Amino acid sequence: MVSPLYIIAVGLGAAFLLGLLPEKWQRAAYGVTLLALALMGWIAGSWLWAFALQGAAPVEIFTAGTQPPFAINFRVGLAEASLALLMALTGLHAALYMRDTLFKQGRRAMAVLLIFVMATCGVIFTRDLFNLFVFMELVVISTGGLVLLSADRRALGAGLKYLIVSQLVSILMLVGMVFAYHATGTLNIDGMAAAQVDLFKGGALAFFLMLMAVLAELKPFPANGWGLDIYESAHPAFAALFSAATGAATVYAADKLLLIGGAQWLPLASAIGIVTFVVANIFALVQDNDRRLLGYSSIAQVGLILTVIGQRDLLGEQYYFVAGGILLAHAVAKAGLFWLSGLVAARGLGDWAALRGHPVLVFAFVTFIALLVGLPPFPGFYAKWELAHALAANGQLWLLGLILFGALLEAAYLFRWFGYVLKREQPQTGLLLQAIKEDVALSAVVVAWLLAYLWGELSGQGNLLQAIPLLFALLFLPLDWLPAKLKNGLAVAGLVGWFYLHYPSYDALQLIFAAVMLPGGAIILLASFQTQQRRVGFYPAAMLMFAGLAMLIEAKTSFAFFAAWELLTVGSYFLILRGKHSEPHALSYIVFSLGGAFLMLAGFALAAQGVPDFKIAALAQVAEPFAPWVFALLAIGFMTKTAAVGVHIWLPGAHAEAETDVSPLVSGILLKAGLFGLFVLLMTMGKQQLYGVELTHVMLWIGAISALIGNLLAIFQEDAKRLLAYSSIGQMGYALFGLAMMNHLGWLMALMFVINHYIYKSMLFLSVGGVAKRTGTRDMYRMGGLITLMPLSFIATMIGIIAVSGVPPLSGFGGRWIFYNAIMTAEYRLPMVIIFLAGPIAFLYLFRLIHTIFLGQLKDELRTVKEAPFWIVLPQMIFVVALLVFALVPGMALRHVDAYLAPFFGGQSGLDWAGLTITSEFGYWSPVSIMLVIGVIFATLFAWLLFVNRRAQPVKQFNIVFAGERPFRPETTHFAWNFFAPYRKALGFLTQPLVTIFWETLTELLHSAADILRRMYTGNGQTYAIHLLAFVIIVYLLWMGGL
Amino acid sequence: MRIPWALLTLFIVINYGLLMTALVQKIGARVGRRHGIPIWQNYIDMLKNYALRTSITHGVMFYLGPVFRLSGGVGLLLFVPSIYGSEMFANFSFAGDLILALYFVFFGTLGMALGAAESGHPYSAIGITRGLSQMTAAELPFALAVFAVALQYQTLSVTEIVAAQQGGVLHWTLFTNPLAVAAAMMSFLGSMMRPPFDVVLAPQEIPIGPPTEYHSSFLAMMQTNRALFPVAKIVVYMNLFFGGAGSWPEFFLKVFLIYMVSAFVGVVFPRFRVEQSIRWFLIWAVPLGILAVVLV
Amino acid sequence: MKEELLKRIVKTPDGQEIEIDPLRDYYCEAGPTVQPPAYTAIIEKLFNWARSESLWILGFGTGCGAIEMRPLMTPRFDAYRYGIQWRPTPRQSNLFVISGYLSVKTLKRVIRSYEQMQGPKYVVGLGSCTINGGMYWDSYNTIKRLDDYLPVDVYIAGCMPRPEALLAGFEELKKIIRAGKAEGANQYAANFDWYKANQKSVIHDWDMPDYNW
Amino acid sequence: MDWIAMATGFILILMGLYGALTNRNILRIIVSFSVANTGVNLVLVAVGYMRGRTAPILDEAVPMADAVTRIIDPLPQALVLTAIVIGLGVTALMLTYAYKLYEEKGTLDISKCRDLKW
Amino acid sequence: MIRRFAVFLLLLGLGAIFADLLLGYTPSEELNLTARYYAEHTAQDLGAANIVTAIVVTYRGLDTLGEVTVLFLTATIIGMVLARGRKHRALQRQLPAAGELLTTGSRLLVPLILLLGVYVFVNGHLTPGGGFQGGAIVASAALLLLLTDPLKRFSHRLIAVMESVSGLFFIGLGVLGLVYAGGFLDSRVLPNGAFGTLFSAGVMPIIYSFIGLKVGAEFTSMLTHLAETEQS
Repeated sequence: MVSPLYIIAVGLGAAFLLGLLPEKWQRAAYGVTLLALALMGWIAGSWLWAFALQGAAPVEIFTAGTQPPFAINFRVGLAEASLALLMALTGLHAALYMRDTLFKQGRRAMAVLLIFVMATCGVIFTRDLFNLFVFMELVVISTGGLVLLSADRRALGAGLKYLIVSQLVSILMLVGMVFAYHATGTLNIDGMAAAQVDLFKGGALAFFLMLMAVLAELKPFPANGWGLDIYESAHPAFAALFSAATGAATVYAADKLLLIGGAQWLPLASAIGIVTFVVANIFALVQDNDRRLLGYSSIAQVGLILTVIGQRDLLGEQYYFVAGGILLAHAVAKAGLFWLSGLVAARGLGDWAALRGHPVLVFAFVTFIALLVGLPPFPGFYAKWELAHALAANGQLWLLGLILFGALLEAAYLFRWFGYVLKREQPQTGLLLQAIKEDVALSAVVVAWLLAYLWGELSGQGNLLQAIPLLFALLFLPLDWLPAKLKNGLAVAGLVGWFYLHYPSYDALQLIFAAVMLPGGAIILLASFQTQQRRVGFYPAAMLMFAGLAMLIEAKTSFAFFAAWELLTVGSYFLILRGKHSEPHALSYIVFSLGGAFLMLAGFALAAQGVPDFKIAALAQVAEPFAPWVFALLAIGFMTKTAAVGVHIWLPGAHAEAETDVSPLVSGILLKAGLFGLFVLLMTMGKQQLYGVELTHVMLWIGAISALIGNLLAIFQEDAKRLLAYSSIGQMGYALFGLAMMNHLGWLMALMFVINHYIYKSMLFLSVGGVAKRTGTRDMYRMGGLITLMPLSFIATMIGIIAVSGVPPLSGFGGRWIFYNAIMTAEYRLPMVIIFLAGPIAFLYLFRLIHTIFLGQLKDELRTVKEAPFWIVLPQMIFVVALLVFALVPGMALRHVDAYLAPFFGGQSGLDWAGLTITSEFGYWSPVSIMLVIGVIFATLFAWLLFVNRRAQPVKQFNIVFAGERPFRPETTHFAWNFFAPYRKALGFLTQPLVTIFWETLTELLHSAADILRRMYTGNGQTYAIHLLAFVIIVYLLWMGGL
Repeated sequence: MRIPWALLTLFIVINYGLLMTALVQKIGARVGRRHGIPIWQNYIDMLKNYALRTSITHGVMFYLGPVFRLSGGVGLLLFVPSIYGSEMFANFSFAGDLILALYFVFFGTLGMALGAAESGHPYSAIGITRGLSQMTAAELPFALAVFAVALQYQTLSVTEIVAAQQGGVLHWTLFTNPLAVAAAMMSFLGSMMRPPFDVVLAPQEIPIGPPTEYHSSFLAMMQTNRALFPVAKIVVYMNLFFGGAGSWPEFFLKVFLIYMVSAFVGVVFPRFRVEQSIRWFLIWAVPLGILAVVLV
Repeated sequence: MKEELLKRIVKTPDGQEIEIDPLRDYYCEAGPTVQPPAYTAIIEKLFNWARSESLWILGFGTGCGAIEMRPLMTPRFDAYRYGIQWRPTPRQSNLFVISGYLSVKTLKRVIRSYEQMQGPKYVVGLGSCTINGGMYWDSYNTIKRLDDYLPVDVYIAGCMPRPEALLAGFEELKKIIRAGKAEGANQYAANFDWYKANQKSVIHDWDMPDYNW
Repeated sequence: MDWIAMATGFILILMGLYGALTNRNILRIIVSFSVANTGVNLVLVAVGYMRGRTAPILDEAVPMADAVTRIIDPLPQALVLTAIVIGLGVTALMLTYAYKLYEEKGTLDISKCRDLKW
Repeated sequence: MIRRFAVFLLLLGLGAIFADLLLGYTPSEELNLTARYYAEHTAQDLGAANIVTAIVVTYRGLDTLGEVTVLFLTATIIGMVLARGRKHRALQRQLPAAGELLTTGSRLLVPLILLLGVYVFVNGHLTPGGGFQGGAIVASAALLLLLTDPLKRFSHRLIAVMESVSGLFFIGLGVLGLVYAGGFLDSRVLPNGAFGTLFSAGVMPIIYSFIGLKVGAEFTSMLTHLAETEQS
């Protein structure tokens, strides 16, 4: 093993050597630079290899042949080695990336870069306080040099601001250090840590000053304006270095310093970290300059890591796993994003739409964002999981809440940005593609996935990258060049195959959900055979969602469950985002979904109380003070997915704007994931009381109001798919209501809704989607009279609406029947009034759907439309058959579930399935007889009428009586727009968008607060210095005053 | 063997319905000091409509409208036992219980709406929006009342509900649960398409609304339903709230009396606009229903 | 021809341009046909009786005579007892009472409404104006002889005829129907070209199909 | 008397910072920071000072054996050396920046250098 | 005004912190652990009479390396930055010639100054002074020359070679310590020699000499670069 001192020696030596080279030998100088960086990387790498794989113990490196504390010493361990490797690699990449700039600036710039990397390594290795200071100053000065490499002239100002601030920092540092030395008699970090007691006898202030100095380098709020300016104006490669390398090194310095301070200073670090994390993320919401946004994000991430450092004692052994996960994820992602920013010509966020033409770059962008947000399978995900668990287990709930809040904000602006990339108009400026830059950025992608694998291996929870569904989904990435039909076939086969292989191991409940989600998904995917192009990006996203669903059903532990949940959320987000105008809706979807997911994370963490491998089943054993909170958190999380009222506003847009075959996927299938979660939750935790309020009772109300509001809003929609989307809210409200009744039949009804809603909503979405595809609009009032042109779609819709409305003899009635039987034993009656009101309202929107699309007046421009494409009609016909079969023999699926549910409610079966009649305690129902009776009556009457009118004259659309006049034009004759005007007059007040107003106000508040507060960053370097000073004084007053 | 009996029930009820509606109309005329229509006028009108030589059709759903409508009426009648304690006139009540009846009411409404909409006539569509809007509010108190009654008797079987009301007038739900009955009767007014809730059929504004394009045998079939459906619906009310009927004479009497309630109200009150009637149901009828449910 | 009835080109959602001919695309082009009576005489007799006892009048007051129809609904005359009632839509009516003079403008609406009634259908001309123009015999915009434009079954003379006269007229009509002689619809179908030519000779802006189903 | 040096150092720091934070001219700011740096160095040295002792150079005056009792703490002196040099480096760098900024903008007013903000 | 007041208030706070430090400060009566070690062991172990030098060059040699690097870095950046725009500046200011006294004086003094500088850094391990001081003195000679003739050109190439070579030697000696002695920058690559003589204390004087050269070169480099800006 080569001593890490050689990293320093090589870096410096090469820098000095560069001075010897003649000015003309640019290539040689560049070669030396690269070689030196590679050598540094190799040394660090070899140490990492030794520590990680051979389990070597950390090594102390002495200088001057003298023991510390009398001479400076280095320490190299796993953390040091990996960070040093990170420094060297980012440095190397920066050198590669900046090749042109370096050639232009000459060997001096290369020397500065080398010294920068060397100095960051020094910061990491050294165990001597003053030496740390020296290396940090080296970092500062070389930063001052490297900032100037930017083509942006404004970098000059940014560098000066940085220098001003760093002057202040070094003053604090030196004063603090010398007094600390005075108190302890040593400059060695470990020595000082050992002499902690001495230090704090008289030297607490000294330590405080040092800590402030190091923390100031971490750009804490509000003393961070200078950092942003550097991020914004520096060369992207340097910004990457500044974010990844400087950030990581300084974080490690802070970590070392806190070692001296000991446990009592950790809360301060956490407090500063979390404030920075949240505030920087809020500020980032209003940024429209990409690099500045990345700057805010960097500051936020470093704040988060600082928070984690502050929780070092809590995390115990997991500390390096968590902090390292977040740190490396941040470093790689941020470096990658900055590198990408160098490829984008213009600086607005929307200008990144230029990436769209290059799927590989888009993939890189997605990877980085996922890495930053901490989505599975990236390290941040595992880290977030462990962190949340540690915090929850130790009662740090406020901190956990703030972390999750900040993370949500971060996800919001990052995903908003991603939406811009995919959806905004491609700018004129385009891309500045350069092979080497691209390669550098893509190498970060590789590293990201390697890290993902590594963290998966390190986590005790199982590696997500070894989960077959996920791998199957990822397989579609390299296969994306294949034609869509082939990929679709593969996807369908995969879904059916997985189900076929696994269904024997499912219990009845899992089986129902799995059947709806996997083969059910395959049926919907049949509609995708209709696309002709390659459909880049569709299959990875769709299969990611299905992978999440497949894993969700099989999840045994809370980790597996949560990971699957996030996977399906992300997959479906990408799917939804594919819609033409879905950008804002997809954003609101992902924000709400992640918000819900974070609540779930908090819930699981609270439930686990530190147990590493928490089984879902163990939710039942969660004890009293936590149980109701766990229940509430998880329930809200799941209800976000089912779009219960209050958190429903994402659904209409997301489902309506999605593509034709995506809407049924996300509506028919994805919503069921939320129901599955609720099932699992209620089966394990049962009834919970919070402050004396029965939580299931609250859910009952939420379900009822969702049903009412969903239905009510649906009747006022002009957009057919929005109508269906609102209807889903209502339907999910019913299901939620059934679940919350906490009785056998209620649950059975919810399950019935799972199946029914899947069938008819998928069918309706496909049918409406097919119509929208042919007519080129989703506004119902622009359609009309399509029945003869699209008869199959009409049949599907008609069967669908009869089923949805719950009119016998179709299967919707079964749901209503079970519902009535269920409420007979329910404890609460008032919410039922609302459900009763909601029921008939469904007729209104359903009638409107079929009337305004298929009946009424045919429009001129639609006279020649054809039936929807075969592949879109085929699944509809399958659903029609399925609906009829399910209507005739509902017992086929439900009796098993009934038996499965029995043990939860005292053992006996809820319904009697014997014979053709289904009997409950209160009533009975014989689907076959009903179907038969109605069928016979119907057929008889129909035949009779046909016979009587055998000579009837078929007439056309304007052959209607019109008070002696004739209609003007079809569009004035089709009564469709504002169809339920009287209803709006009577009950329109209930459709006040209170929830939307609430969330919009909240968003607006956050944005305006950010917009006003960020004006404190006036751009004046002096002001920034004052901020820093104020920061120190305020912390002094708050902290030392209280200490 | 149920089928012939069911057909017999159907036959009796259709004839009774035709005569009774004519009779009620005649009573109304007499109140206005008119002579009124002949008692058999409904038969003649139906026959005339079947006798028309020409007819037009707007498409297949145009046929299905009346079919749905009448199927709804016939189905509703046949899924509910007509005569309590009679094996012959229990119809097909084995197929389902009260809930079936409750939801089957909508079958005809929905189908009719579909058929009328096929004609492409804006007046039909306007009539339907009015009808459906009003229905959502009108059905709510009825649903609440039904729920209250089901809770009261702890069963959803119509037969058992009737059975529970036997043994004297005071055992009727009318007296044991007056709130539910009051709510249900208000709902009944709304569902009978009589004033003040008949803006759906405004004859001159939107020439009788949904069926504006219907004529000849289509209209005849709907006339049949117009005779049948109120009776079928009243049978449900009678069974739930008024002790059912043990014999045909009792059946005839009770149906007539219940029907007269809506006729009586109808001749006294002027018309409501749709939003007015919705508010009326929500303000007056629904609270009664809620009280009924809560107090059971 | 009104602008909305002219042919026009529209663009379909998939970008094709198609021609719309409103008269052909929106309206049924078939003409009326003569409808034979029922196969057997006895059934036809029964039907005719039912038709005569169920006269549904289209509620369309064309001229000042409309005022004389309202009293028929009142207790004093109570036409309902004769099976007579008013329907708001031509589809459901089988009796068209032309109540007084017809301006050319109204005639157009009358023809349309008449053609939208289902046969067998009857026309009663009310008042002198429908017979020969009455006091408007030289008017520039009323028609003189209703019979030239629609097959009239019964005329009720007078200016105005009183409600009693109307009742008498309806009774007369019933007799004609029962006798099987009220075949105005078939007559109209059989002489459709003649009627149409007459109608078009006075109605110059004929902006509707030849036969309004 | 020991504290006079240290107090002077602190006062220099505060003076320097006041100058640096209130003057708009970049050159004045740089000079102010130099003042503050001097103060820091003074504080550093003052901490190492011990009354009645001499410089840490072993010669005739301070024999090796007596060193422990005769010399002052040598470490702060070593640190000061480094600190001075680093301060010098930063000052030089800032001067360069000032020069470039002046070249760029034609002014040395720091409040004019605000094209990056928010 | 508000700004001044705010700054004043904040500095008042900082002053409070400083006052706290000052009041809490009790001068030590004895050398602390580290200092005691230096006092006791420097002479025997390293053979350096000037303990500060021993600390600077050996015990905390890494700091010094960093320090040298700071200078190198600063000089490099200044070179880099100022070289950037130089091409535009063709215009040369006409300066009055330096006075006779200054010219003659500088000719007389420069060799002496250089000699003094070399003396200071060569004897750094024995007497107060050392590489930094010596280097600064050397650079002052360059400053004097610049004052005399502001348009004077020093050979950038020479300076660059000097700073690089001395830097490389510094590192090389450090690495030698790693290979042949107790660790990086261990001065005992060469024998300690007789205490108090010029050739003693291992490689310490050599290192310090290189430092001196390097510092001199860096300062000169910075001075010339900054001086050249003057000509625009």
